[in-house]
Amino acid sequence: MVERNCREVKVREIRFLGTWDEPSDFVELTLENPGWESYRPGQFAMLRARHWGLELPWGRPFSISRVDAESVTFFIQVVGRGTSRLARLRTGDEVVVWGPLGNGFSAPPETPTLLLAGGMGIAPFRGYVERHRTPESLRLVFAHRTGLDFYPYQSLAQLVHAEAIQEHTPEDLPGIIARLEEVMDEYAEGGLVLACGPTPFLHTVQTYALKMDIRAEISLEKTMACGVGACLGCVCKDAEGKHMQVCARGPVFPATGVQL
Amino acid sequence: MVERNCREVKVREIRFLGTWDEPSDFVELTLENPGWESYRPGQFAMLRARHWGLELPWGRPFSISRVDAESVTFFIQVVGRGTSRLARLRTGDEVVVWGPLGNGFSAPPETPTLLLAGGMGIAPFRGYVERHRTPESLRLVFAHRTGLDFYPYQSLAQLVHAEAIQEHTPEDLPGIIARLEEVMDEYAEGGLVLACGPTPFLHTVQTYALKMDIRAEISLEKTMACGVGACLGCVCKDAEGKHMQVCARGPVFPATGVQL
Amino acid sequence: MDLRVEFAGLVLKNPIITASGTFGFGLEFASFGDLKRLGGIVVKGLSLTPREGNPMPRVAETPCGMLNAIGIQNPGVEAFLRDKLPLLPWRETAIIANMYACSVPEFGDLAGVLAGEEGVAALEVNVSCPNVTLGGAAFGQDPKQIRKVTEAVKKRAKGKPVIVKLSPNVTDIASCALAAQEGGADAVSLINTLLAMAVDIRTRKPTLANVLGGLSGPAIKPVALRCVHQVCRKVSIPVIGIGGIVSAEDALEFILLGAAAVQVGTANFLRPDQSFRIIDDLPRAMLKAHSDSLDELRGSLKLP
Amino acid sequence: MDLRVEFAGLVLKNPIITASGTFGFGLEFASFGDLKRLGGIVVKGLSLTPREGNPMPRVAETPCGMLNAIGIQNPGVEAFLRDKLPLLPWRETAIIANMYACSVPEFGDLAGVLAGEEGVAALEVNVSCPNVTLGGAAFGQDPKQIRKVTEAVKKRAKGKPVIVKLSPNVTDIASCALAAQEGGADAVSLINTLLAMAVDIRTRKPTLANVLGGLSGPAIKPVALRCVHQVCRKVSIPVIGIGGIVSAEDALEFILLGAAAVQVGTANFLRPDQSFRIIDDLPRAMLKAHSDSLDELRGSLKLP
Ligand SMILES: Cc1cc2nc3c(=O)[nH]c(=O)nc-3n(C[C@H](O)[C@H](O)[C@H](O)COP(=O)(O)OP(=O)(O)OC[C@H]3O[C@@H](n4cnc5c(N)ncnc54)[C@H](O)[C@@H]3O)c2cc1C
Ligand SMILES: Cc1cc2nc3c(=O)[nH]c(=O)nc-3n(C[C@H](O)[C@H](O)[C@H](O)COP(=O)(O)OP(=O)(O)OC[C@H]3O[C@@H](n4cnc5c(N)ncnc54)[C@H](O)[C@@H]3O)c2cc1C
Ligand SMILES: Cc1cc2nc3c(=O)[nH]c(=O)nc-3n(C[C@H](O)[C@H](O)[C@H](O)COP(=O)(O)O)c2cc1C
Ligand SMILES: Cc1cc2nc3c(=O)[nH]c(=O)nc-3n(C[C@H](O)[C@H](O)[C@H](O)COP(=O)(O)O)c2cc1C
Ligand code: FES
Ligand code: FES
Repeated sequence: MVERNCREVKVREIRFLGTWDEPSDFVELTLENPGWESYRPGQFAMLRARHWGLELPWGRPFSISRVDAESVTFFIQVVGRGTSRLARLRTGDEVVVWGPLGNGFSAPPETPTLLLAGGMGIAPFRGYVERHRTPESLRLVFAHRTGLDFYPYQSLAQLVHAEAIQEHTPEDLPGIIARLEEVMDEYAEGGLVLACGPTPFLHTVQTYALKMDIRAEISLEKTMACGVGACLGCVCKDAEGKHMQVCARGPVFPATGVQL
Repeated sequence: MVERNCREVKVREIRFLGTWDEPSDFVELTLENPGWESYRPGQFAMLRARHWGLELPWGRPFSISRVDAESVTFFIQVVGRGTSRLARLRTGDEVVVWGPLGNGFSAPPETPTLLLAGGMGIAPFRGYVERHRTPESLRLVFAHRTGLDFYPYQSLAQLVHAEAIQEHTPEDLPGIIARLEEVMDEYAEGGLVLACGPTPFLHTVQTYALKMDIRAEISLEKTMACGVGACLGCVCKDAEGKHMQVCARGPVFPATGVQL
Repeated sequence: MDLRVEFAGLVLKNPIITASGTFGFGLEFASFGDLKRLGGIVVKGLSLTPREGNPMPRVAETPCGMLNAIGIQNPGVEAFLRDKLPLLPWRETAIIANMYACSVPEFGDLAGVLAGEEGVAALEVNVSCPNVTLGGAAFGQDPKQIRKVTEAVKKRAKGKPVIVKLSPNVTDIASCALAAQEGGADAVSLINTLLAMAVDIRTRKPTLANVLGGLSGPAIKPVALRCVHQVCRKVSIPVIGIGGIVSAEDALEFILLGAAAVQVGTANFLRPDQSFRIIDDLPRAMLKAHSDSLDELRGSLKLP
Repeated sequence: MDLRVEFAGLVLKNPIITASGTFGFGLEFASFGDLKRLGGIVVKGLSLTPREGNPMPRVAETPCGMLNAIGIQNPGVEAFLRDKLPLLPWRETAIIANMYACSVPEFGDLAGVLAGEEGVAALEVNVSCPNVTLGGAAFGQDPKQIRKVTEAVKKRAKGKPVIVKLSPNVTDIASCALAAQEGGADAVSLINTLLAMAVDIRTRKPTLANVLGGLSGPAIKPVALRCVHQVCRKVSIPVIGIGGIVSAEDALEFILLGAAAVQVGTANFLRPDQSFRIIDDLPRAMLKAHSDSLDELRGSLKLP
């Protein structure tokens, strides 16, 4: 794994996703590469705008969506104070980034691998698919609420077999869960399921994986202060009920090794 | 006097002054007129960018430089946290403005009136000259440190008899003071001297005005929290040594009525 | 939505009261909002005789907060009653007199002067000003003194509600609140400012001429919430929450803890119409908490 | 510029020490800066036996600050000595063990375990953690208890410097410092966090599972400066300043008040290289204060 670092880098591009005229709440943020030679998809980075000042003492964690020689890309949904400040960035503004952090997803070649994404949980899978040695063994199922245009879905659908299911109303949920389980069944033998998304989504995946004994990894989200394992603010419980830092020991955990 | 108000208005234009390539520390900020029908030059307004958040709980006071039907203009020198945030504004950004505040300068028509400006203290005189009923009775002497281009000087020099003196080194000071006093002498009889600038500059003007019994008004600067006379954080002493709020009872005081 | 609140004999249009020292005598803000819309106005601290206050500088901005050491500059209670009170909409909005004194008898006398005034809805006793004596432990840091002052004020208050304003600069604020209750207070308000200081490395001097000052603003809201929580669990009289409130959401946080009403201080400097904006915003914020009733919200915090 | 500081038997490269609980065991930050460059590292609070700490959520962001109620999760002192200390550059940088215990004998035992370790430069006694017991007055809120704990630790410390870390949640912090001095402390460090709380109006629950937590960060710097000022005027032992330091200028403010050194806590979350940046920046900040000597700067505050 590369040496992680903390750097001030410039915004190369910031783009609001979607087709509406109104600025949406979904942003694609491309930064200068802070000197990362490689990373493992599923890893994340902490971001803060250089001009945030002190009101928000913490950076914010985001999945690294892709990395190339010049740049690194994040997809950010505006939900609060930090994300709305990030959404006001403009090309040339400076951002403090530290990463790559955490462990990332397994990527065994040749293994039938199902990528389950909920909402912005799709972000890390872009780089995952791009970097996978046998992308033909991958398949994506994407559950989402707002329009597909707000997510980096189409670009992924060009690379792997992909299917999107929209949740229009809460009544759609049972159907979505049924569909997820149906597809997961296909990976019960010798396959791998990777999931990233909101906690209820992960819960569905974990419960079914444990029940059917399917090998699965889930990527957790917690509020993070340091991102590097120091503050002990982001812990979850392992199978024995012991606290472990999501930022340092995760964010990706085997479904069998973590309590949601 | 017009009813003062507090409004969110948009930035119409923001322009860094000067001729260099580097962005300077001097900004001309033009905002939508927040519904001010008239104002008295020498009055000020409190500004804060809508997106400042809570780190800086106070607005910042700036002299109103000019007002027309559509817009109001301020000249801002970047000296600290608030001014550097204001300098990062861009067209269309929102600014919270309350004003016009304070009392303003006397503007008796036909009276020979000397305007003494030190540095950014020139800002209020732009509107003063424009609105004066007999601008031919006005004359400006401008003491400054950085280049003339950083101040709204040339536009003023086109309207009134104007003279600029630059302080290159501290050794220039005695000469500048001598020149100020020399010009002030011409206003001893029936004239009026108005001064705006840093405190040592005001002190020079006040001392000489009192000594020579010249009618003079000086505009004070204090750190301000509320700008409306409520917090009692900006007080100075009147001739009897009683505390009075600079924001509400000033910022312009007769030279005889205030202790610097 | 009905925002009215009643407690300690007061009936307020809404629970938003402006805090002492941050809203002048109210009139300074009349052009930024209709004073009649406020739940109440606590005026600048009043003393028996006029006070010039502390030397300058008296205020300093700090991260998400500010320091002040005004030293209760005020024209004296008589001038207030003569020059300010008649101009205030006291029939529509509760005008609360904030009382500052340096001895128990002086507090009693001040109460005596104010108690006879129809336009004064209640008395708020400031036992906590940390500004005035350098490093000085104030009345407000000793429950026994708090009780004595409360008794003295209550005796002369002619039935007007007496609110005792508590200092957070103590090991145990709940005991202070209890002392006020035992002294006969009709309500307590908290918190006053945190004793604090700032330093200018360029001049090597304290930023405030008074050296020490009081910290207020959003920075202290978490401390204020803790204090209000501790006090609400200890006393049976109404509690007014103060400290770092800048939004309707902030106000509701205190009400969830059990506060009858709140005071808005430093937020009045964010922009002069902020207290009015908080009132406008209150119904929307209540819906966030899934309620349309302040009574239902009050004290409904779910503890583990 | 010479940034070395010596006090209480410690010799530090510079006065910048990372604060307990905010820098893990140091190793977490090794890829962001050279740990050998730090004046010192105070490790996460250690207890005799491993602790799982408090339930989640444990942290909350507040305006210019944060709350934490970690509950001293730690692998226990033995695991620290076995697994972490050998990996730290303890010959070059002072590694200070932060000790957490719930009784006087336990503190003594903990000191006994740590005192024999060459790699431990000093012991910091945390008598002030307000997180662990809901609403609980801790050791650190009673001078008598502080003295007892200090004596117990000092007795077992085998000559290692003992630093007592003080809580600001008291009426009179200077008396607490004096009690530590009388108990034999070689230095005091202050402040620990302010007892505080946050509330989520949507869920109507306290944001922290523990209800109460400790407030830290820039928001509390003015309170920390006041406490350090009060303590420096009262005790003769060295004082380590803590609270809201995010820049070299902030560090100098504490040194002007008389602090021998400072600790940087929450700022390590602003960005993980912040403590290293503060060290880099110190010479420039000293020039702002017109000095090139920390000794000259220390305690040179001009009081009116
Ligand atoms: C490892 C990791 C990877 C992540 N990757 C991404 C990503 O690629 N893209 C992305 O958009 N987000 C991602 N997130 C979530 C993102 O970090 C949060 O949405 C963000 O920190 C919120 O910051 P804020 O300041 O805007 O919200 P705050 O102002 O701090 O909170 C505002 C509101 O949002 C809620 N909130 C806080 N965190 C979340 C959350 N995680 N989801 C929904 N609501 C939340 C809060 O409870 C609060 O009500 C990731 C999180 C983790 C831990
Ligand atoms: C009535 C009035 C009218 C004013 N008109 C103008 C104007 O037209 N144009 C303009 O540029 N400024 C004007 N000022 C000054 C302006 O308000 C301050 O420069 C500004 O508030 C500084 O804010 P800041 O956040 O950038 O500085 P802060 O971060 O608050 O302070 C940074 C540093 O600047 C210093 N500082 C603070 N105030 C001043 C000051 N007044 N002058 C120099 N240094 C200061 C502080 O001591 C500190 O060291 C006026 C002030 C008053 C009271
Ligand atoms: C400039 C200023 C002046 C104050 N004057 C008084 C006062 O005269 N009497 C008083 O009881 N409290 C006074 N206070 C304290 C406030 O009323 C309030 O208790 C405190 O500021 C905390 O609330 P906040 O964080 O909303 O400002 C003053 C506060 C400030 C900022
Ligand atoms: C997440 C976190 C954990 C902490 N853990 C400890 C601890 O274990 N022992 C201790 O003495 N102080 C602990 N503290 C307090 C800090 O060491 C420091 O005293 C306090 O945060 C104030 O400094 P700051 O404002 O620079 O953060 C902790 C603080 C934080 C934010
Ligand atoms: S965010 Fe600090 S330990 Fe995970
Ligand atoms: S700035 Fe508040 S009284 Fe002048």
